[in-house]
Amino acid sequence: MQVNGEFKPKIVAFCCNWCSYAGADLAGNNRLNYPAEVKIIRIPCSCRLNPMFILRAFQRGADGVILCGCHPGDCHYTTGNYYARRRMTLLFSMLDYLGIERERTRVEWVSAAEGAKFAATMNDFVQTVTKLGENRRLEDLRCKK
Amino acid sequence: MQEVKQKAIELLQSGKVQRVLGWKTGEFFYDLTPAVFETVEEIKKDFVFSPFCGANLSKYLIAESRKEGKIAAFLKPCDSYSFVQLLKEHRIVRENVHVVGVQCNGMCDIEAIKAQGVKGVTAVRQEGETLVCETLYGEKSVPYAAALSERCKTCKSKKIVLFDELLGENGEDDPDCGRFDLVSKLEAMTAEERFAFWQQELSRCIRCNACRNVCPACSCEKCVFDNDTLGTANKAAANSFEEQNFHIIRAFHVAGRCTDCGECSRVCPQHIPLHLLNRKFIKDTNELYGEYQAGADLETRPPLVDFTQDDCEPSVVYTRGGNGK
Amino acid sequence: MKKLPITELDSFLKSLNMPVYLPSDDPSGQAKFTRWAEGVQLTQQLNTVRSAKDLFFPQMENLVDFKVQDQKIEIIEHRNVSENFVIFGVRACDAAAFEILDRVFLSDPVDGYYKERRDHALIVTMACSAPEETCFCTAFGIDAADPKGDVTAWKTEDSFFFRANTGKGEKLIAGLADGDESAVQAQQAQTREILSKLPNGKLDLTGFDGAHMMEKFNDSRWKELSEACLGCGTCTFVCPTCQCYDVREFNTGDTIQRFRCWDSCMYSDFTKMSAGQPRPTQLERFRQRFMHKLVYFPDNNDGVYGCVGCGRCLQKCPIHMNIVKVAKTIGGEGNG
Amino acid sequence: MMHRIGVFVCWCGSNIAATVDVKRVAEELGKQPGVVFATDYQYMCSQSGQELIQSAIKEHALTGVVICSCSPQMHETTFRRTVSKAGLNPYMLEIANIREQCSWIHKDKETGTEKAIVLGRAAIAKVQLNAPLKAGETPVTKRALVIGGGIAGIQTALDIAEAGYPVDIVESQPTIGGKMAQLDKTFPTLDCAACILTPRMVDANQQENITIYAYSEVEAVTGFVGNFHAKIRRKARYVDETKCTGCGLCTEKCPQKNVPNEFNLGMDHRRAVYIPFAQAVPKIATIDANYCKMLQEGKCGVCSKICAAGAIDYKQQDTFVEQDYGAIVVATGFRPISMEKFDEYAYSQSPDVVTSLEFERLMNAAGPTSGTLLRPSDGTHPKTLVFVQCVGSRCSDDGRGKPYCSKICCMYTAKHAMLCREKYPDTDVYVFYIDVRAPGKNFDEFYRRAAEEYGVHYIKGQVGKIVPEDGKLKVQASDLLANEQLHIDADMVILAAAIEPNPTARSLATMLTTPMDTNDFFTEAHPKLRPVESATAGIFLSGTCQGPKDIPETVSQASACAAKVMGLLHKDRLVGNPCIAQPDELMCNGCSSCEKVCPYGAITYADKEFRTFEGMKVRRVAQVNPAVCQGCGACTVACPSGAMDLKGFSNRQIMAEVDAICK
Amino acid sequence: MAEYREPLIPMLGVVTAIRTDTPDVKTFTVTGLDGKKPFVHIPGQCAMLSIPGVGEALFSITSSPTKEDALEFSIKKCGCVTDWLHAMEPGQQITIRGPYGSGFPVDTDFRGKDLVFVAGGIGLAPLHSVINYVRANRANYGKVDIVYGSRSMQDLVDFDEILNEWSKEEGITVHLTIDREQPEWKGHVGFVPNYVKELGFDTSRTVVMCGPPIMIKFTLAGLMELGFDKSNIYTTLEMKMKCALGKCGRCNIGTKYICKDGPVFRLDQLDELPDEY
Repeated sequence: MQVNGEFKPKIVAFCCNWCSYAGADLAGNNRLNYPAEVKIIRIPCSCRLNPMFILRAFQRGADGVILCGCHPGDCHYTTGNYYARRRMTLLFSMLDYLGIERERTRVEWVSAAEGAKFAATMNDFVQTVTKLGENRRLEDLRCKK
Repeated sequence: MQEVKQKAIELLQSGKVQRVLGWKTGEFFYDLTPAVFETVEEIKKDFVFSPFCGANLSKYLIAESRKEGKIAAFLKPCDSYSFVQLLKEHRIVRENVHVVGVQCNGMCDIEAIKAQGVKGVTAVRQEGETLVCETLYGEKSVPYAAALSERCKTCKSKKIVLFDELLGENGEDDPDCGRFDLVSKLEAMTAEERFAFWQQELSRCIRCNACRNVCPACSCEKCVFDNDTLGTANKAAANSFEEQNFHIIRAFHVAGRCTDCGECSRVCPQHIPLHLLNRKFIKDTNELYGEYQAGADLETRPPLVDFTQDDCEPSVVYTRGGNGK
Repeated sequence: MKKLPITELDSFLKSLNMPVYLPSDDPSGQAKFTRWAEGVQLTQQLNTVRSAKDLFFPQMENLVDFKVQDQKIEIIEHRNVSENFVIFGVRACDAAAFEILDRVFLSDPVDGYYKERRDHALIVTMACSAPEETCFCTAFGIDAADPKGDVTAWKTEDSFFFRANTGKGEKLIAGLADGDESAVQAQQAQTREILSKLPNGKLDLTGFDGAHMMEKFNDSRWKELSEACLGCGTCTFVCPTCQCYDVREFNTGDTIQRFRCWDSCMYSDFTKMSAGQPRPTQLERFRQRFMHKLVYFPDNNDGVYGCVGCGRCLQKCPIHMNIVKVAKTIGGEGNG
Repeated sequence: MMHRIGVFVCWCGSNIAATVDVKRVAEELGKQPGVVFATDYQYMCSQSGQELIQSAIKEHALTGVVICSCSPQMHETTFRRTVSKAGLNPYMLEIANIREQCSWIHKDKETGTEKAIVLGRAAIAKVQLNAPLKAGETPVTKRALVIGGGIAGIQTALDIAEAGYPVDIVESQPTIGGKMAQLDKTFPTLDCAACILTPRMVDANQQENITIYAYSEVEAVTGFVGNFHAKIRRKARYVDETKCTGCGLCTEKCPQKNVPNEFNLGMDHRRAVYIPFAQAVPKIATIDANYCKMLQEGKCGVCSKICAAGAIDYKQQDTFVEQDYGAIVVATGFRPISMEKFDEYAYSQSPDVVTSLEFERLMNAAGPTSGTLLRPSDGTHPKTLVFVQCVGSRCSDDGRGKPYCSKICCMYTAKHAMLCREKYPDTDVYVFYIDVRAPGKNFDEFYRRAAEEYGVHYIKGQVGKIVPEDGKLKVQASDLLANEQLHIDADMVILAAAIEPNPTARSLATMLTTPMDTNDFFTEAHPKLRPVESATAGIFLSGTCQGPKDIPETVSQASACAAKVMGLLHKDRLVGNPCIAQPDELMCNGCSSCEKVCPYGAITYADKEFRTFEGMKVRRVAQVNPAVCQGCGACTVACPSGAMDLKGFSNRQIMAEVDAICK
Repeated sequence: MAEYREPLIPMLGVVTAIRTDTPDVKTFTVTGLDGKKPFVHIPGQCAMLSIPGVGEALFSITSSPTKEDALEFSIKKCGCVTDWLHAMEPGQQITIRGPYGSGFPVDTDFRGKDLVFVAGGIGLAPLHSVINYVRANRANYGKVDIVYGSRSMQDLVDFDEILNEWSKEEGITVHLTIDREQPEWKGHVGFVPNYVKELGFDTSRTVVMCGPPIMIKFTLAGLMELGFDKSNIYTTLEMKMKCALGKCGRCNIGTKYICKDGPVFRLDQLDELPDEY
């Protein structure tokens, strides 16, 4: 999205309820700033993230999608993030294979105690995606007005 | 080849099976159709096993094995992998199927023959390593190797992984078949080149669903792309996004389940090399999580429903494969 | 008859000053109708993978948009008006298919989207010189050596020959030099010779008519014919005469786009309702497709079959089941 | 179908209203499809705020509610109750987090407002697809498992047991008692640790509701709140517990004398068969298989010969106990960090540099020196003692220490210094500190007594280097207040080593699916409001496994933890989480992918007959046990056909949120 | 001829009133945005209604052509579009296009005939239009018998109108039945097919049927037993439709398209068509 001639990416952040969503809350508690372009969707666990949701986000105009979950080994459901890790690794690799910028997708493990890491991650991700510019390779023009 | 037909007759005659799943003659020599035979007469008249029996018969057994009586199925190495994978997913009733393994020397493809400049082919005969084609424009010869279908040029295995009886010798895996060469080649390109390549390929998709409907792994009761209530239905490839979306998600859904039988690419009317998507997943899982061949056995956990605590992180994608952004 | 050296095709097409679509090989080596521009070469292949119907009946087109706000609905019509364009190099079978499509879309109530494009199109057909074994246009009385269209073209070693069939066509080639017909006649003779040898060229369709509807419908052999059918839409989508469509909606987040897209009677959800399914198995769906082409359509359309013998389904069906096999199994005695 | 949605935008005083234009948010969201009422209010969570919501539900016949407020982690439960009281299903509520995710992080009001609107829109889109959900119920096993038998575990177990519920304590060491048993005196009262701890240990042993599994480890835990199942490994002691009388004869006669005594931190030796200390509970001998000649070489058998009870059993194997529990308490405690990386303090070079816990043993009557303070190197009486505070604590730089304050060091150092000066008035005692932190009851007085009455030299400053030289420890330090370099020739140096969680806690956390912080302390469900519960329902935290604590704090937390456990065990049935997986049988392929990724074994398969347009068909379909499913959603993605969906986080709901956010 | 309208592009209508008939049937009154009736139809014809974003579906027009101010649709809740319709409030705009289908031969074959209407459940909807048309042109038709049944008393559509208007009209006899006994029900109990047989109408009469397939099947069997000729029996059919223009290709039964040639068929016509509906 262009705002006053400046590119503002749309970022969807899927956060697991137990660690990363709480981590985002902690970032808020500590007033750690990160760009408003990041919008969080709460999911119970990183393993709830269906690749279809990621593609849907890109279709609907997202420029970057990030998944945050508990650190491997710390999943509230024991093993969810292990599955998420494999799924996302393969999906990202496939997107890359299709020539879609690999930097538009990311997975980051953020615990409930890592408010600062959450903010830093989001700052960095927004910066990365801003540099890439608008998502052109996985876009649906019908959704862009 | 007569041996196969003879076996079919024998099985039916002995009462061991009530039906036989095989291939039926067509108008020409190459347009064979999978068919269920119920009588010896039908077999004698129409049953055929030839280098044009490319169609993978395993998927038919989902429905056929649920019918009354036992069915004999002639499975080539490729088909046998699909068969085992379907068994693993509880889609086939094993007791109702008598599997006859048939060896395969690589299946031919009429389009490969035509790509050699041979037109109007009406009949063919094999003379050693050569196929002699009768055409509307006279006789033409094509080397057998050139007539091979694309997937058979990089055959991963001539092993029939499961059978009740075997015709001929069983074969072996070929780890050096080079089936990932094209994937590697693509990986080595820049992202721009890859994007251009796939745009070019996928833009031809007409969403006829042939790839999906032929795929033994795509045997869902209802496909997500047909599912209006789920909100994921997607009928026509309206634009490049929907082309990408369909093929990415389809490949993802069969990841770890795809046996690499190559039917998707065989049936694509637009010649989109769809197997290169599936092979990418296979190559990735092999490299990242250890060698895994879907359909090779009934026990091993497929990579996507498995994990180890020290799996690589998704960020591995940022650093591996491809040389540029 | 007009004549144009092959080397001058580009300058001729350029001189037409309107969009021209012609079969050209894409990077994968398959022919498809492509908008001509400098460098776009006419294919050497017999025909395109997808038929020419796309140009009048695209796989997907937006019909109308809606904006919904509370209880109010706004209808946004945004249909583009077509400009005149030329379809160059249409084979006889595909040209014949246009007439079949016309019977559907131009009959009352007229489909404006189709008509708009049809009215603005100028069709230059191209006679065949090297039919494939899958061709059986002759079974439908189509002469591949002398196709219809506004202009008929023949391509020889070094030249194109053009003959105008309509006033529109006349204008199109008015600027070209006259040529000698003998080369064309020679080619036609040669082509007809091959056509007469087509393996399915004499497909006997007697008995495929309204009068035999119930007999054909209830034939027990539909089961074996349809048994292996995958229920995909390949035959439908490559067919030049298939025209079933679906009307669906897409929510862009801003507007609701109502679009039309190709559909296939082979699909399991084609007639599925929440309350019932009149064609529950692939047998009924498979039968519908062929009954429609061979019985229902001719019965409603002065005996014109819904098939032009282009042979695409023979080439493309993943399991090699096709209208020829159906006609031979269910149909006339003359099929041997 | 459209819901009638009410939107309630909370100001949270100025917390939200300062950087988000709440009026505009309410106004904009009021225009969204389906929204029939939108308003803003100062505190939605207040009594009157909740009443506002309830009356709007009734007045506008709302079927869905969106509250734009603080994080759902904060008040989702509150508001669910609110709407429920107004007759709405509690799951017809969605919260847009416009405080933590918006007003608190965006300083620009326009930015904050725009984002708040988008977040509200996503919540509206989601609630539009919400369906009323009803939670299932499961019974509660009225038995608790306490992992760790230190003072925290003992106290928790005693409190629960006294309330009438059976409790099992699992302790990895041969005796309960934990770190407190190794302490000499306790601050700020200077009473003897053993004198106050051992009666509690005996109580635990005698309480009929308590079963102590000492020398045991938790092997595996499955299940969920109210319905855990644990497998406990009882390590072989090679001594029959039922026969051993604890007479201790074997521990005197065993010929293997050179086993480092871990109770005295390796500063003296014990036998291969041993009882850790006199007051051990259970008082049963244990054979250390690593040192026992009989077990190692098959030669000896002395203990067996002299044991009158015939309790020695060299063939004993590990055994397993399996038990169901309703609640699990983690009380795994702490240990001092290793001093190996702190070369500058010469811990590895000189035996006269000791940690505070070692010092504790050196002062203790049951310790290696029987309570006389002697230099470990030469057994002489030390004259000059230097205490170094914060060794490894508050250490953020180099990864060898811990970033946090270990909390107890200031006080025990004051205790040590004081005891030292009291017992040996001839000593010079120096304490080097960064700050003295003494905020507890009577703590500051205690520290001041040490400095003022006992003449302990408190020096604000850091010890830079300690060099052993000529039987002395050359201490180089800086006095920050006097701004000068000090050189002290010390006889002993005592390091206040930072404490860290028990290293076995990490694997336990994985087993229990309980989150830990980066330091491996267990994370409490809420830092302020739920300090003794872990984020995993039914798992409670007692003592230092949650963070550094002194004894009084540990005991009070242990009792609080017991109260929470009792509250849980008191219930007969638990209302579950209704946001669980649900398969659409009509779409299910029965392929077993979902079952493979379910961490709880909640998915089974059944052959069912279905009426289809093609006639009756038998298919294998997945079934979810609602009592066992915890709602992670792993199965929903493993399912290729999308037959498996998650209630409350359905595919359509999440996609609707995606659509709304990207719009 | 009227101005050309793209047949697939609907016009806007507004739902001016919604009446709840039974727990799952509501009747919607639809006008154009100008407040007038959107178009003129003949009884038995249908219209495509849609809510953009939800879907489009074909409904038979319940009101009689003689109703001048608006069209009415009685719609049973049974899917996406109908769920939405049932949830909406008056004032809602919808899109409408039509009329589609051939309708009943009210001004030809039915003229001068003694008529029997047989309906079950929501099947009364298309017949409602005919019945009121017949009532409005009473002189053109002979005796009228209406046999109408439903699961329960509460599921009888248009109950008020049946009781207060139809029953009271001369020359019209209404026979109501419900499937199972109900304490407050004084009328006939039993299934429609049996009731029709019991009533034993004269075989010279013209029968118009609409209802669930099972009712049609057994009523037809009963009528055959009574000696009726199939050329005197009419019914309407339902199939999935997308265009309603005879082009999209799904609603054909053999050579006939329900949307163009139907939905009204005479049973002897259906006999000549494949059994695929």
